[in-house]
Amino acid sequence: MPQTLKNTMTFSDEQSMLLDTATGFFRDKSTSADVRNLIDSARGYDDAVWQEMVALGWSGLAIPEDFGGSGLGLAAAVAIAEPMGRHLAASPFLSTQLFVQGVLAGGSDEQKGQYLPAVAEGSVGTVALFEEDGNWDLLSAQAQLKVAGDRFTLTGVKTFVTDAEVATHYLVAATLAGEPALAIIAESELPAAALSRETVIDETRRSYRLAIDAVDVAGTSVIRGDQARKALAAIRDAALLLISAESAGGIAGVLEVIVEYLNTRSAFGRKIGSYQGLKHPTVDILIGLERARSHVYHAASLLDAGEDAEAALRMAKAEASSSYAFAGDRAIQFHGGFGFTYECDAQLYLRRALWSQYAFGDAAHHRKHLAALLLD
Amino acid sequence: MPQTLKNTMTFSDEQSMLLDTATGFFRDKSTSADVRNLIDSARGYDDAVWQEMVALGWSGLAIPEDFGGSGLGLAAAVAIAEPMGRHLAASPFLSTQLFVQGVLAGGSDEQKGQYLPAVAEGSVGTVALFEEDGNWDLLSAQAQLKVAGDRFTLTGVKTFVTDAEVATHYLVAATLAGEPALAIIAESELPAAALSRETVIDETRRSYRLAIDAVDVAGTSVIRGDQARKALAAIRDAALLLISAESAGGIAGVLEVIVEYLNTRSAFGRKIGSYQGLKHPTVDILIGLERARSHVYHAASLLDAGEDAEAALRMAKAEASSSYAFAGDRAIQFHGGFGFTYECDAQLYLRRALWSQYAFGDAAHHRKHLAALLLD
Amino acid sequence: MDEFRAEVAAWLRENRPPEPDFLMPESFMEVGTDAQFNYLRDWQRRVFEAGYLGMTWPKEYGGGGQPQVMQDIVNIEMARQNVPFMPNTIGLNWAGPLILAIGTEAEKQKYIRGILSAEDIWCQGFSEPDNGSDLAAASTRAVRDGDEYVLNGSKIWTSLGTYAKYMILLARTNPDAASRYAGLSYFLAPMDVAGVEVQPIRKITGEYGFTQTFFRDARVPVDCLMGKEGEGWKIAMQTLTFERGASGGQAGGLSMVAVSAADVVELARSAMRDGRPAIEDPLIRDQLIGFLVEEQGDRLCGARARIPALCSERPGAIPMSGKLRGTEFRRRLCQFAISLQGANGARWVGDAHAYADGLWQRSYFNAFSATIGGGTSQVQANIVGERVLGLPKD
Amino acid sequence: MDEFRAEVAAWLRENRPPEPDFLMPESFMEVGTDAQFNYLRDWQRRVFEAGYLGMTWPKEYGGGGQPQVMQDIVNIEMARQNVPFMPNTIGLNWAGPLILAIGTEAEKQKYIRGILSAEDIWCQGFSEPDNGSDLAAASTRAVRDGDEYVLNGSKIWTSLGTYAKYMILLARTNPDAASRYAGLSYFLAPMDVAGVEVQPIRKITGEYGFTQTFFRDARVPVDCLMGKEGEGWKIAMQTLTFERGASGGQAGGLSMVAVSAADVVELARSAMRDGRPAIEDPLIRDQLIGFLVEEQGDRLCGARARIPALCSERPGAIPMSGKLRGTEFRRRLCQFAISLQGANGARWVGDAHAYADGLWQRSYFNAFSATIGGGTSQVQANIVGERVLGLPKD
Repeated sequence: MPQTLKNTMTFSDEQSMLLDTATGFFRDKSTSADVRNLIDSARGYDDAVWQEMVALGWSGLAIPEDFGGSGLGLAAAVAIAEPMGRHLAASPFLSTQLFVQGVLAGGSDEQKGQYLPAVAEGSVGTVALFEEDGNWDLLSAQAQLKVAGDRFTLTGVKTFVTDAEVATHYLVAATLAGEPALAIIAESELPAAALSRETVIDETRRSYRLAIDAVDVAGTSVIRGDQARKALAAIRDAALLLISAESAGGIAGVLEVIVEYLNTRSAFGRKIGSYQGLKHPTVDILIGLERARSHVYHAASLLDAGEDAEAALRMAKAEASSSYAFAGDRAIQFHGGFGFTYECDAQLYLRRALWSQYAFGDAAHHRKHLAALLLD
Repeated sequence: MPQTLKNTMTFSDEQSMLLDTATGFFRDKSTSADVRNLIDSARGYDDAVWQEMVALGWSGLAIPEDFGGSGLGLAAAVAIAEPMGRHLAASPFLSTQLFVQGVLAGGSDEQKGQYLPAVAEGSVGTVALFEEDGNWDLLSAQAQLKVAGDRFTLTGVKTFVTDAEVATHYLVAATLAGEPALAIIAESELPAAALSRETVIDETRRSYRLAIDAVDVAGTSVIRGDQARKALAAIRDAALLLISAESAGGIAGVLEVIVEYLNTRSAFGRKIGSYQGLKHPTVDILIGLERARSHVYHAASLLDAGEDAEAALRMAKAEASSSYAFAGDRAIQFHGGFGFTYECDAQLYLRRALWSQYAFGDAAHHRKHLAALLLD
Repeated sequence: MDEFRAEVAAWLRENRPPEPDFLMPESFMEVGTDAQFNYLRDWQRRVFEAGYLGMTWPKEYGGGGQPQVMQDIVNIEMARQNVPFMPNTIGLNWAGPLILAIGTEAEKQKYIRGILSAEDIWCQGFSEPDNGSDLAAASTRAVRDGDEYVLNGSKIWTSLGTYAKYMILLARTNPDAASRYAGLSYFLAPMDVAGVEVQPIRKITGEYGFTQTFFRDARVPVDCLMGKEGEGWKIAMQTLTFERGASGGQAGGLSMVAVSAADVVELARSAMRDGRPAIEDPLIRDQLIGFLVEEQGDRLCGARARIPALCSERPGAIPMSGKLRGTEFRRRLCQFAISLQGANGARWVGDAHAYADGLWQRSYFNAFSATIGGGTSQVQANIVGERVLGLPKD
Repeated sequence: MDEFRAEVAAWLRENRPPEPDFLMPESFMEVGTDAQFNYLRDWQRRVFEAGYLGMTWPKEYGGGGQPQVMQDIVNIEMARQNVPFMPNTIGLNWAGPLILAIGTEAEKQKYIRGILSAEDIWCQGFSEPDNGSDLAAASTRAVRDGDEYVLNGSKIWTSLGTYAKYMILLARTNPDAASRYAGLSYFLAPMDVAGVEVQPIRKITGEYGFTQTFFRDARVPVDCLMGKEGEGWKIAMQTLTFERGASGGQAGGLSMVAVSAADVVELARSAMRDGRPAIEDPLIRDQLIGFLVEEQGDRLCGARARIPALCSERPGAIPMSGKLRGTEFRRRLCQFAISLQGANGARWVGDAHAYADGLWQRSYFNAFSATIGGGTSQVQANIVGERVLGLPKD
């Protein structure tokens, strides 16, 4: 029932410092020129920057201290993701966080001990969830895990596997005896040519198709039953949170680009920002930004407090996705002719907005789930 | 399939002359002061004006010459309804046209001969279709016609019966042995207190509730089976056409009111119409008007040609309803403080827009039916 | 805190006034009859006497001297129990905070308690018939004559004009000032002097609520001047900040009938469309959730606004956009609520078979008073664009 | 008529060029490679030679001298069979109609046939880098020097700049004229003279198509001047009327890849959302119908515009709003088409598993060229508001 929606909003001094640090970090390390240079690189990100992030402890932010992390929790990762989105920064941070959350929520202690310390030290992990039908439901994998003695074989085609080329481990969603399951696959276990690069709308992303046929999986590398469901839910939660945070940052970034142009460019003898036809929709973008950020930090606060955050996360994703897509679209238009050129940064944001919208469910998808949660 | 949508558009010189005449007629006879005076009257319209309309042959416009009309057909009625809507004119024209179309499509030759000549001479007819649940489906009446020898009895509660107080005959939708049927009831057959006035959002309308219990109906006054289905379809078609035409006229009327104000009122040292925040949505209203009029005259052209017009009519209603509601809403806002007063004509249009939207199905309702027609 | 909440909840349950036999106004702007006014004034007095109003205001003037969180708890509980609102909105939210912020000790002593108890009703005199949202164009004159100012001119959209004892008034003391802003002054003007005439205005709903106030050689004492001559614009802008959702200062209590998306969800359960409860329609569900997400976003903006580290880039963004967001949301929500009702959407207040007595239709119409009054949404968007985003002026 | 339609349909079926092995541009504004250009130019020549282009234009210059209805039939049939568009859009739709309307006999003899046959490609030089939609601010100079004008400056958003033989050019002949409008002149300028340099511009899609044209002491003969010196603005406005949908004059043929709501309906049948064909989703269905109603409304506006009695109040309303309606519709339609694809909406042209090879994504991006070029939608809305509704200028 809608009445039970809370308005929890907590933000610790520690998180505040992290946000300040990360904001400065990405402003410096991810200029528009950096972003454009990386588009043409194979890896898509600057490894030196990534190593600095690792050195700052950000890759292990959400990993408990027992497993080599700093135990700040997933909410703290928002303070990294938001400025990353604002400055269109590329790194395997998000992919890795999703891997971490999956292992943390569903993995055994052995599995956690095996994979998480390496991640805290900079290894890249990723998740392979989606398939060709573009379905966002994480429990409907067609990929099959089959029992073969005390081992398993994994067969299937996964898509939108981000940063797969640089990952050392993959959490692959599959179906095992009709039930959801996850296999943890090491890079070394993949046959040659299992990965092929996909062409996606956001040129700052690296996305891969993973096609495997009867790859051998050790029993100790499988997560199944309720543990698999928990892991998938945790991955979804983390994805919704961090993509929404990135999107909120993206709205702030594109808003800055728009405002700068509206204050610079003149037409018909006046600065174009003085025309209400541009000014008022720009205010709508600001309002979308404020609402999106509020949803994001609220959802993070609930997760921090260990409370049920499903509705809050879906709301955050719905608001952030649609507001970002609107902002990106208007950014092109409001830049006029320049906005139509590859040279204008507006397109970088629009591309990322569309990527973010179609990752892990668009606004309409989440509203449908919210209707079931809140109206029935 | 959408490919089969036609773009037929015919408009005869006769229709063109009718439109000119009616435009001048209602401009003169239905000023803002007239409209406001009639709001406070019981009948809601000026009988002298109605008698002039009758004298001009407009009430019998769609009645074949054999039955005392001029046989111009329903499409010609659009040329009356559009300027009526523009000038917020009140008259039992619409109610009567729906009665006529029902009798024409479903009635026997005897019934036509009995009722239509009187209408052509000025008698008012109306239709009693809707019930308390607000369902727009004309085939789902809960009112019951029951056989009683070679006669029938009619029991039920109908609502939104327009102009009921002045009507001499009512076409009442009911269910007879599980099938749709219509009873033609004369004013004299109604028990006292069967009619009670409803308070509706459009103060220029007169709407009534009709509650009857076992009223006696002659077998010759019943339309049943396929004839009833045809009559109900014809009533729906006529209602969609004429309400859409009225709405298109209403958009034109309210647009004129808006443009006049935007060209007169100043704020912050400039005419308010110079601000894009008001200018651009006013252009959207114009575009809505152009699209709505085009849909209306196309649907009329199809009906004139005897072609299937269901999709065209539903499109016309969907477009006209939503564009009129938008125009009425913006009219209040754009008049600022004055717009919030009863004295400003904007409210007259907004009220009528809402009445029109919720009469015979709003835009979403018709889109749902169009989806079944065009997508399946 | 939980204990206090429970105490408040119990008090409200026991003391809420009985349902009136007249149509309740939706906000102080809709109070149009004596019965409505007396009912609401009595209610405000009881809430004040129970200690639930002006809880953060200084004790010496009648306030509670307590932290904001206590008032928040009261406000939330009032909204939850949907009790009547406080009619003295201008006093509680504008005049009171302003007097506490910049008034003299004498002014605080004179006005604050009467504001809280509803003994002294306040109204607002900013807009004029010819100037709409352009407040700086005010042409009502105030000419000093000995110990008095002589007022001439007219103000419009005066809510509670018939009942008010005082008006916060923006008038021109110097028509020859260097700028049109510099010639304005601000008055706490008594309404019960000769030469003040109040004329009711009929609204689009058909009801009354606003008035037009005429000043014809009305004389008010010089100590009604707030601040100095020529400071009127600055003080008026400060006053509007209270309205525009800036936090702090306001005395609490509801100021209008709360209309929430949850209410529309409930309507959707009972209202029928196409023969089925509206809530079963996938399109309606999608729109309902859209409204819930938007409303929750605005609510969370309120929570975030209290955490400076999360508002550091543009501290004005949330408070300055509050009116625009809130009033446009309400207008659209009410408009949508009508659409749930199928053919019955065409009914109006007074029809025996209208859903919720036609109140959604009335609420939609009344919603324009807030999208227009106190600066239209178009002017609000300019303000946010220019002051928060730094875009050039029109 | 039906016979003619059948004849056209048969000719198109037999003569349509084979599917190219490169990505087809969406309009003349997207032609970025030689392969694309040659393919389209060949196609235009064949259509012209078959007698299906410029059918209403006078026979003596290469046209068909036939009634508009014949050309309409051809256009409709071309759209129905989805054959490639005519690349010489500026010539067919702007320069050609203009020359026929106000050109000299010599100009008609010289230019019209080459426009139709695509022998002479035309481009447009109105916009400048610093002026965007504000064409009257043009600062490219044309200084008369004997029998020549010397051109200096730069034009931007020149489609087909690399291939064009002529440019319709707006340049300033008198910087000291009484108004900025009065100082402009209009040229039919050759592109193959010294001092004209063309530089490709990369678009948001990553492809090329537009160019920037630089004039550095480029000399053109004085008989390139159209009309008189100082008439440039008037002639440019007349040229834009052709673009803005005013009927009459244009040579026919498609000028871009048709994207219709029906195509999106087909996409909705195959694209999957949440594990089901998108067309089964009630929200998608509602939106699809919304687009169909809007598209059909615009189509019917075209039909109504031909009946003067139904356009008497504001004859300009339909033609003047055509660009605004059509280009914004296309942008929103393409944006919506992406949303049908679920997670696959994030793919791009070149991905092996993208729906329709990612063309909807590209079409969405390319749609901005039309909502921006030739006057942004915001400027278009001003034009409609001011010229059709008579609202005051900004």
